[in-house]
Amino acid sequence: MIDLLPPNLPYFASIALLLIGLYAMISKRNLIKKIMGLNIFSTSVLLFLIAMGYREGGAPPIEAEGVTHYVNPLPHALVLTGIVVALALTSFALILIINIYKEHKTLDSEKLKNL
Amino acid sequence: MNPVVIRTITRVLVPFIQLFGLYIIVHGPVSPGGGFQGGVVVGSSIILVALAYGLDDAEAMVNHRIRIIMDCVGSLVYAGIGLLGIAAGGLFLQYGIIPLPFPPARINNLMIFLIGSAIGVHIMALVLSLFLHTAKEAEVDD
Amino acid sequence: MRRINTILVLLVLSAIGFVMSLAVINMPEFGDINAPIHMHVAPRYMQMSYEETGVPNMVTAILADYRGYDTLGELTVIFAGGVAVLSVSGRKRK
Amino acid sequence: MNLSLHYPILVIVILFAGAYLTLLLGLLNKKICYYLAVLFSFVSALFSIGLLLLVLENNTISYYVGGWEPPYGIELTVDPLSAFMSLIVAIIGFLVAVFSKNYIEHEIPLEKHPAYYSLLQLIIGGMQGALMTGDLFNLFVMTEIFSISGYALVAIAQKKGSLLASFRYLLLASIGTTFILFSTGFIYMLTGSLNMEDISNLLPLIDNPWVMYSGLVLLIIGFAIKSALFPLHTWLPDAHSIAPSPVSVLLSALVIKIGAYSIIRVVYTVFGERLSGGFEIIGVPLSWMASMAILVGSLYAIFQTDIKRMLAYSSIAHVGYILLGVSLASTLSLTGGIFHMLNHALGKACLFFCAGAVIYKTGKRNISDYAGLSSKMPITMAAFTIAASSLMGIPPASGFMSKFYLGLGAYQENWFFLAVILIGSLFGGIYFFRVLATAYFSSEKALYVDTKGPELPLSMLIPIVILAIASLTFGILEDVPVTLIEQAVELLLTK
Repeated sequence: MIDLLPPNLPYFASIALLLIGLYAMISKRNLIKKIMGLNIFSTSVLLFLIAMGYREGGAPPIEAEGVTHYVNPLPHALVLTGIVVALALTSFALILIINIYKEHKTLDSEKLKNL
Repeated sequence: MNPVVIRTITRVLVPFIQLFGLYIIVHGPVSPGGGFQGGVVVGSSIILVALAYGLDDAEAMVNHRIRIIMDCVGSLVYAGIGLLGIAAGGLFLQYGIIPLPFPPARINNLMIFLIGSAIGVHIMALVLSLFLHTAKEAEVDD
Repeated sequence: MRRINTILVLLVLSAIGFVMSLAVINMPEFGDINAPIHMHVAPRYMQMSYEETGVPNMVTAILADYRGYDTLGELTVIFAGGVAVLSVSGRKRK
Repeated sequence: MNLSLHYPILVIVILFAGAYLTLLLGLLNKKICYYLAVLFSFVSALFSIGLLLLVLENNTISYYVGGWEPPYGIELTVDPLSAFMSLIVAIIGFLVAVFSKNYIEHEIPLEKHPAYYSLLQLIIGGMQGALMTGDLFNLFVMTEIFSISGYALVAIAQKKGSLLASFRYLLLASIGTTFILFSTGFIYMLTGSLNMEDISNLLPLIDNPWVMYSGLVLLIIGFAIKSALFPLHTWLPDAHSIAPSPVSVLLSALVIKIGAYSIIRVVYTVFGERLSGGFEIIGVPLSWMASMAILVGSLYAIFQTDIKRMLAYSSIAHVGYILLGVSLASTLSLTGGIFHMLNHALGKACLFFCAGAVIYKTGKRNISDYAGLSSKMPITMAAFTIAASSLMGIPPASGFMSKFYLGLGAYQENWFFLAVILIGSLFGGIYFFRVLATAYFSSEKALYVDTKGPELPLSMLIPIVILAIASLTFGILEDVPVTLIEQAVELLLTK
């Protein structure tokens, strides 16, 4: 069954996530949904990077007796950085949204545009 | 709803969560984990307190001043260890050259451990700051 | 107007999706042991990191030693995020 | 211990450490933060000057952070271009820190001063880091540092609309950074390396055009969002005009330049060898977008009533000039483009400082309120005139020289681009002349200006005067920067 799927499925999944996130960011009117879109969007990169580092049958990248075949550790380090960046962005965006709501009493981007 | 159940469970759980977080920080060099992950776990234990007991109790446990001090000291320790490399005559963030009575790989190991702890301290304060400020911002709404 | 906007958005998205799918199809296969990504820099981390850094966890070795400067930057990013939250919160109460 | 070896890293780390210290000591005393920010940005600027002197001798300096040789560790590469840009960033960053004192006391409540000055150092440090790095992933991290600080600085004054402007900036710019990370992944997947030098050596051996070109295009889109190139500029006018004036200076004079610089880095240094001969794939679309940016930005600027908004639209046009020079890829046009980065940075910084000074003094920001201002604030308006003439391209000021180089380069390529530059300059003349005419020749008197005391506090006057003098000096002694830029361009084009 699994052989029927295209070989680069994880990459395709990350592209699908990217498009979903981008769609939510552009066309959703609620600012919170836009931020959810941003989160999906940045997660897609993380999925892509982590999938890139996988090697068929590789062990976790922690030195162990008698193991020489590990997965690539570098993307893991990059993904950690990516997660932290997304955390910083999201928290700042959320507090902005709270303050925007207090100021304008709405989160609808169409209504906010007319201010 | 009666919060007694939640509060009792929280009181029991918090030390264990913190212990687990510290374990993750300390075991960063040998097992999955490290400063970032452990710091987030420790920070989230206080977030649990904030959820169960209210923001003021969490604020009383780790107040704004302490959080900022932890933040800045964590970052400064990292940058300082980097600058130690320069002071010892090497390059920035070069650990092996720092004059300690160990073999270089051992010094590296020690410094990586120190850096992990610094990151842990920094992140636990920061995650808490992010949560508490955002939550307080949403609460003052009248 | 809204309809036109939606169509435009879908067009742009499908263009991005199309180009990226073409790129993905041409990528080395998922899990390929001999992909260039595993051949050039990574073997050093896999083989030498324990000797060179004294740390068995390669991800930690990369994060804190080989690419320690990135981690300093990462720390600074989240520090900036924290200061950013500080700078916007606690606005004048009425 | 030879400190000169460590200049590249010290320029950056001093500012980061300064940012941490500022927040920490801000707990004790909020007044001290200003002096800390000035001190650290000054020390960093000193190191930056030293770095430029070193680069003039040695051409290119590499610094292996942590002692790991390049493909394994992170390398800082300082070539003449990055040293030149780093000096611009350091000097203008320092002047912004100096300028902030009175203006920020005026606009931001005291309890936020530590955060403001901390963010100020972070944004300058992030830009310095992005300029010096020789590693693709590190470029992403540094870009993220200065972007997040930028979003926060736009929102910090919490005036009407600033939160929304910051949010829009955040939303669009984070699409840009995610694209940058994605394409870093693409390139890493192809080559297995993150070091720019190493990638540029490996890329010609790789035969996988789809992945490579989509990576390149995503990278350019990402940095084009950062530098507000024409169709992606929508965040800029709000963010740059609503931010406090010192922040507008940082964003308008420096941050968008870093985007343009990164495009140069990516196209010429990373992909230079692979693209040699086939540069048109990227250059042609980029040059048309840049031309549109010049025309649209200048046209919009004419119809603005708010001075800072007008300056913001003018920035869109000037990014167009810079990227037009970059995309034409000849020695002349590239020299013009890079020289224009200097001139636009000096000129736009001076203009935003002047606009900020007028806001500080009178609270007015409409162009019509400038009537009769020349007699009340003579030094400010004189500096405004010099900076504006530099951006218009009127001879004694430095902007003329860079537009001259750009025009020559454009004429070699296609008469159309020359026409675009001339029309853009004409529009530039119109919108700046409108302000100058109101300020100098209007019969109304600016009665609302308080004429008691000096025109401006010294901390505001000195940066304005320095920038105006610099604009004039580089117009007369254009040899000094041009020799350096030609050295940089030669290094970029020989790839």
